[in-house]
Amino acid sequence: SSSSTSSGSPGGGSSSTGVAAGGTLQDLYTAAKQEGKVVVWGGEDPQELQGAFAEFSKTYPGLKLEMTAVNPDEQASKLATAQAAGQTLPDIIQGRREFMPTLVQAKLINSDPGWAGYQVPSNVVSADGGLVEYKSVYVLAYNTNVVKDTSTLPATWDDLNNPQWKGKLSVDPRGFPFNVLAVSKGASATVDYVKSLKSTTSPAIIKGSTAGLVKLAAGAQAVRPAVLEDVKTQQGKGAPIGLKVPTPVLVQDTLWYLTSGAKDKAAAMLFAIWYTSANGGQLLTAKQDNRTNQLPAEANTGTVVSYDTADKAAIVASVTPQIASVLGGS
Amino acid sequence: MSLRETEPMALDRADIATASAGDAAVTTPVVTAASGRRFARPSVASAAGLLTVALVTAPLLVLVWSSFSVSPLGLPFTPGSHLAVKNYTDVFTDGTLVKPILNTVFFVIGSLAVGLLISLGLAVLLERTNLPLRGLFFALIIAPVAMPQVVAGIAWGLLLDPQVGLVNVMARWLPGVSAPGPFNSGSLASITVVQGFLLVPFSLLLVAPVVRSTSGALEEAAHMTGARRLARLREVVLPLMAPGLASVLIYQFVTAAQAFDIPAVLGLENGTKVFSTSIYKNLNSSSGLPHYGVANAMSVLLLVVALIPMYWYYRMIARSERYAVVTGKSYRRRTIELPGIWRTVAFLGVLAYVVLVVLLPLLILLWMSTQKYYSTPSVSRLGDATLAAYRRVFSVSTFIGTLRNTLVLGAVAASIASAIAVLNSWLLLRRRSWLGRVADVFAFITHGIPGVVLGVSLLFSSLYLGSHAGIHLYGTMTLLVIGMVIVTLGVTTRITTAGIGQIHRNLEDAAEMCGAGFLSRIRRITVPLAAPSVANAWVLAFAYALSNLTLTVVLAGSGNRTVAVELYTRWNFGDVQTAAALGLILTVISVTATVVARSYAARKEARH
Amino acid sequence: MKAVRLTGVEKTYAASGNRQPVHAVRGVDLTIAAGEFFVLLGSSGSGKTTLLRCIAGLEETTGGEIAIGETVVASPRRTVPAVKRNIGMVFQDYAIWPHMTVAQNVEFALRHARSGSLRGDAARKRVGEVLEVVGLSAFADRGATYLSGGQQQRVALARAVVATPDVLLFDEPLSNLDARLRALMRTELRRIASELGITSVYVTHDQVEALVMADHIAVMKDGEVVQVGAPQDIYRQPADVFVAGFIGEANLVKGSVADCSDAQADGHVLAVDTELGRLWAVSTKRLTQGDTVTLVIRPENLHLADHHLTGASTPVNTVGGTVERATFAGAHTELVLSCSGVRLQAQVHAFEPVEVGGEVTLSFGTRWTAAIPD
Amino acid sequence: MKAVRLTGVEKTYAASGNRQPVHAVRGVDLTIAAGEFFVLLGSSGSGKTTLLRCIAGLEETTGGEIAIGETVVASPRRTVPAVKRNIGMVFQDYAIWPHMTVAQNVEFALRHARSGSLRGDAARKRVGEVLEVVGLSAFADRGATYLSGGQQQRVALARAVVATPDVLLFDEPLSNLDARLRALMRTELRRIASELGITSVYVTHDQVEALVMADHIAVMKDGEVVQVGAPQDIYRQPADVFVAGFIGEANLVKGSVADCSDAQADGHVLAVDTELGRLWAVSTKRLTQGDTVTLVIRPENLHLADHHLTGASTPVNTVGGTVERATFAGAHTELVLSCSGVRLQAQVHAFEPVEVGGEVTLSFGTRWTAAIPD
Ligand SMILES: Nc1ncnc2c1ncn2[C@@H]1O[C@H](COP(=O)(O)OP(=O)(O)OP(=O)(O)O)[C@@H](O)[C@H]1O
Ligand SMILES: Nc1ncnc2c1ncn2[C@@H]1O[C@H](COP(=O)(O)OP(=O)(O)OP(=O)(O)O)[C@@H](O)[C@H]1O
Ligand SMILES: [Mg+2]
Ligand SMILES: [Mg+2]
Repeated sequence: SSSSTSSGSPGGGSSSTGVAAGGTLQDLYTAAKQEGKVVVWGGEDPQELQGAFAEFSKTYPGLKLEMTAVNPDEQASKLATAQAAGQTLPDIIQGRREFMPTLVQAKLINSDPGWAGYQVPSNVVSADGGLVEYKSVYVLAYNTNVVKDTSTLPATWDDLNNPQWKGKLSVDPRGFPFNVLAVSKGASATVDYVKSLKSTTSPAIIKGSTAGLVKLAAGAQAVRPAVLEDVKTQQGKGAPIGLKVPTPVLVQDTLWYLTSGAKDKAAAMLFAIWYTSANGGQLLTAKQDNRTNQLPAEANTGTVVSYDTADKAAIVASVTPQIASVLGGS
Repeated sequence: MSLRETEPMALDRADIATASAGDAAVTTPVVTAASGRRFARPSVASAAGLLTVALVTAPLLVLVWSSFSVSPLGLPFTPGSHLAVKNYTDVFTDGTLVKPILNTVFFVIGSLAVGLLISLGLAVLLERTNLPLRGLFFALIIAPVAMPQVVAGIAWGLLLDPQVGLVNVMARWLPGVSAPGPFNSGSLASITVVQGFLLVPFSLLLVAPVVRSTSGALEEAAHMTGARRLARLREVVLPLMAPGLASVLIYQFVTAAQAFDIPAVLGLENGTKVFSTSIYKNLNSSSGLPHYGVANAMSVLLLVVALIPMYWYYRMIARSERYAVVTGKSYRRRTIELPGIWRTVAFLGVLAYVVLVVLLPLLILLWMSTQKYYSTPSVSRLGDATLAAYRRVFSVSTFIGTLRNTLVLGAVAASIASAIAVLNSWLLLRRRSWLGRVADVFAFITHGIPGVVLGVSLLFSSLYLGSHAGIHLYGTMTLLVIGMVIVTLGVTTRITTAGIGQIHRNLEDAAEMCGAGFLSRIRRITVPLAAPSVANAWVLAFAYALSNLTLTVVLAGSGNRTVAVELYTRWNFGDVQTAAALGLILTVISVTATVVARSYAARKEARH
Repeated sequence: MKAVRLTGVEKTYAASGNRQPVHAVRGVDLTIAAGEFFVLLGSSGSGKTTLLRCIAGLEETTGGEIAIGETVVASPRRTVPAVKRNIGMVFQDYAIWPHMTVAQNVEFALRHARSGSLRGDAARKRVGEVLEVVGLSAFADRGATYLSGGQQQRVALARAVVATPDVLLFDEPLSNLDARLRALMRTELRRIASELGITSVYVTHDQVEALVMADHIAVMKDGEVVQVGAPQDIYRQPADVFVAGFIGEANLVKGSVADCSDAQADGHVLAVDTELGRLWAVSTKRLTQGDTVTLVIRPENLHLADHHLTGASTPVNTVGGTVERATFAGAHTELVLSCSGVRLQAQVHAFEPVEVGGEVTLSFGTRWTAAIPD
Repeated sequence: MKAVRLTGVEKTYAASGNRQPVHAVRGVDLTIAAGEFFVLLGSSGSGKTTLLRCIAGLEETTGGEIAIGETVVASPRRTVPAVKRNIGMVFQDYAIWPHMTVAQNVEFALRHARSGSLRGDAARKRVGEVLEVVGLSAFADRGATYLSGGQQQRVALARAVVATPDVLLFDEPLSNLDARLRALMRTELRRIASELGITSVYVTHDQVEALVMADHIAVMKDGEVVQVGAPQDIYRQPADVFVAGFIGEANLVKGSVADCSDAQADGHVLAVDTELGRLWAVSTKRLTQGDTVTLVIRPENLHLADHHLTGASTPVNTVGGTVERATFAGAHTELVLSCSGVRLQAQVHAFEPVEVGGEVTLSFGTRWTAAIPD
């Protein structure tokens, strides 16, 4: 689990075969019923996605969901793999912007499915053709038993780079959230920052949010960057974890993308639109996972940094491996 | 003058001929090539051999091919990919690999030393002495075979965490020890020792027969010369066990060299990297796209390194069979009567091992599964224990289906793998055909390919089959079964070869003379007689299929979810409690299967 | 009950590794009459087992032809697999299946019989009959491992004969038994084979076993058959020195022919000059003066001179000597004597009064002294 | 070279599982003189190996005492472990260490000898000497697995004797060899043991081996010694019917004593009434009229009546019978005869003219007919 950022951007124009360039959702539903099913590679908890689909089916009955659980950060590789082997691709996948340029280039992703024609709010439509599913805010989670005085917690991400946290910090080897920080800080400054952070605090490198938070809750470390919704989930179980939102507020988006040759395009679009609409799927995810495609109240502490343009995504894409190699992760 | 005087020489010559005839006839496998000596060509066995070769060849070809494939997306078979040695030059010029390689050398040698010495010690204590509760200890010590390695890694990570690890917390009860430490879960030493522990169950299974069957007479002969204990051990007992031990050593060398889970789960935290985690890094690149080419090139190199001692291994087992012939039939197993105090010491030692290495990780799992969130086990939190996770697991309607999938996967894969293994062993031992040896080598090779890499290769193969041959395996149980069969072939073949090697060939010939066809002979004679080893092979394959996460996760689609995938998913979505519960359920199933099969095997063994 | 005919049978084990090819059987021609008890005798490594396994079909011949009755079962062109030849076989180590009872062992063979499988009551009845013949009725339901060696051997026999095979093969079936049981089972096996009237081929390296059991014996050496004949013929007129020494104890004395008679009942009577002086012997071939021969004098035919020789119609040889050693061996005493510098072995009845160091005169009949031309 | 004394030696294997305790050796008293060659003879399971292993120290006795020379090595109070007893042992399956050469096998024993270890040149010299004695000088550097059975056996012997042990133990050392080699090695072993003059205890189940090799034989049955004596004594005057049958072929004829003479050279001469009529026999004990006895008539002592009986000073028994079967066995012919309804076995010289179905008269000497009181 993990994840993501930022604000919407205006949707693109045209369309492709089979589905009209625009119309009402009912038109889309009519076309979808012809297709009968939608094939999804989701990063969701499969049980929850099934639940969401059941909810979807109340409004748009008669469709079938074929779902495979694939983590957002594995989507790109799995998709490329499947395509390389000539396998039928899914209609719709969950992904993040930094992986898209390559996939678009490889003609795997439909960068302009024509969302606008179906009245999708522009803040949900991303420039690269995705629909923002949810926004993840990076927070600093801390163990409330270890950190008794919350005033010692850093107010900014830069403050984290403090000998005070030596041996008490854990980070994910894959480089977030610092890769998002690069958008405001600049790539090389960020890499230097991570290097310094590493030598100052000798962080424990724990891959995966779950493992990291388990150890945090157990008191193995005092602080760890994590996404807001995961922290809330742990808090819900009574784990002794608190959270602080350092500035700048780092946000990462997770989006639905249509694949280029989607066979069930109408059904896929309909499902994605429903899922990202405020009175559709968003109601459900807000309740189940504490996440929506609107910024949560916790993000109000300062400047929001996200990567919603191609340029910014490119920065994130290029800095991620550098940070990862500093941290020794993959 | 009578010719009588010169006869002894003539006789001796005749006799030498027999000695070598005996060698050829009994020694069996590997050594003698020997022409298709029998016509009644049991095509079923040949088919099994060919199947083995085919099963292994497919992913192997993909592996080698893609290690030479260079493409913009880092993927083989994509438009724009071409063949080049670039991946290899990348590997050789990658300076960051030096440290992991050095670590790997330490890790492999260290974990082998730990694992094999413990196994050898335990084998001697459990097989040759009058230690109490030997049977129970044996069952407990091999139980961890059934625990998914990742789960074991997580449990050990929690046990050895320098701050809050239970072991460390307890160690700090000793005066003068303070936090952090004394143990650090992420240090090279820790991952080495933990990997060593994880090597023990299977090593014990392999070493025990070696220790058990070393001829008593040969040892007694040393007794009678008046040689002291140490001289006997050094000059007679160990050299005699050497071939058997060497084969275990080489097998486990490969296991350790490609071991991934422990270094990944424990080592990464501390920045300790080994070769296999470096391979993994290339597969899960942070750029989002995997560098299959480089990863596969590294895997090929690892495989080559693993193959070198395999050559030695084959020569070794060939020789060890010759040893076995000489030891003859009428040996008595000498029980070492431990004197009172040593018996107690040994008992406490084994008990400590079982508690620390076997039971503690299981307890951690149990603890995790009964706590809403993880905290270091303590009496105060005991009151918060809840079985909610188990209720949750069983209340999900799809779980029973998933469980059934898992059991079917385990049972079918184990049965197929054991069946192929029996036929392969038969080819190797009875027909001594090249096919038998090739199949044996191939079965072993799978063991030398890191699990992730094998998984990906299989994935490619299946996808390729889907797109080019219209055989759609991806996402089906069939693919998972095939995958598990492939990864367990090496183990099962080793075990059945040892077992069938002990059945005198005449028993099968006798059935042949009765007019029984090949399958009847295998079914009614060979398998029942080799029942203990076939049962062992089956249960190991079963436990392996159940607990293997790497392959299931890579190959899983919507149609073939297993408990292991469920576990992985639950963990990924932060549901630690359920994940632990699932881990425990898997372990319990496998342990039960192990205990049932082993007691069945023991009963069989007692019967003849 | 069928005849077995071997013509130029060859079996070469291919070379492997640094090992030369092994010519285990080289051009063997044999005719085994229907219903007879035929023994292959030879020392270790002489190819007996290999030949037997070729007949069984467990080994593929590399040359020549094997026919059972009218059917060619092995030839360069065609090979009938073992499961299709109607042959029963008894193995050296019995090869009883330890996971089955006695009755199950036997029944297994019946179930797979080439002559048509029997099941149910008919099978049970037949198994009962056969166990009766081998005297194991009382043990039908006993686990096969809970039997003594002799009993196991009888199970093996029952299993081999239950489906009334055309030919019965034995590979040193008694060599794992102890001396007394061996003697007993010898008679047993022979009796059962006769009763059933099955053509039998029996491999052994024990010459007494061969002599006692066989209708005909083929002596093998280095993969070849060196002599075929009835036990008495082979014992009395060995074809060569090897056979002479192999088929029993023998004193071998070299000499040259001084005179040769015409053929008589026992062959040609010869006068031979040896280190022991002039001795009389018989030969199957006519020899001429000056031919060198080896005389075969069996220890049991050497008698202390005052012993009365029954049936000695031809001249009697006598030599003097000194007793060097006398070993009591139960049924007889083994003497080692030195006669004119030649060491001779003799077997005399234990009641003969011999003293070590004493001078004795030995006599042995012409008929019992075979001359083998060199 | 020391004597070995066993007093009331017991060995019971404790019960285990659902298995009863096994009384493998029950109260054995034996005195083995220094330098003699002593054979333990008994059938399978009679406890020979167990007793031998008790002497070796490989098995702990559960009762009684074992002394080697003056030293008590096993008693309820104290046990000297095998490594401390100066004993050499030759195992049934040779137990040659396959990872060493012939010389290394022998040298190992020398290096660890209790009598003081030898190394370097002295050791090499001694190894050379011993290999010379056993005739293996040429094979010193050969890998021990590349030897024939007979050669391996000699390596085992060399290894056992190299450190000049006080006692040499053999556990059926020849049973894995084939018949001819066995006969050869028998003489070899005996020669080497005599040359070295070591006290030897030799276990076998082969009675000919025992008779030929032993100075004294102890016959064992069910863990007990049933008779001890020189080979001839045991053969001629077996203590009971078991021994009589075990030590050789025997016709056993029951009867009751009609008359008993005073002791003569061969014992008491008896007249015994049997189914075969009145027969004469000898007995070591004085018996009284009416006592029931079993007569032991060895096949080789049954002669065709026209045969001249040397040394028969006492009355000769004669019985008439019909030849039922005659089997040529090389050195002799085995006859089965029916005499007044009693089936008798006889061994006659192969030149005796016998016809199956013919009537013959058999004679056998009184001295050779032992009477065993029931
Ligand atoms: N499978 C084999 N491969 C190569 N050579 C073999 C094989 N089996 C037997 N031989 C060789 O063939 C020759 C004859 O062997 P065979 O077993 O037939 O002899 P044998 O007369 O039965 O001897 P024994 O009395 O020891 O059983 C021997 O030289 C032996 O080494
Ligand atoms: N370790 C043991 N535990 C229990 N019983 C044993 C053991 N060893 C031998 N026995 C039993 O003791 C008895 C005597 O066995 P032993 O081996 O001494 O006989 P043996 O005369 O040497 O026979 P063989 O001629 O078969 O070697 C047998 O009944 C045997 O089953
Ligand atoms: Mg043979
Ligand atoms: Mg024994």
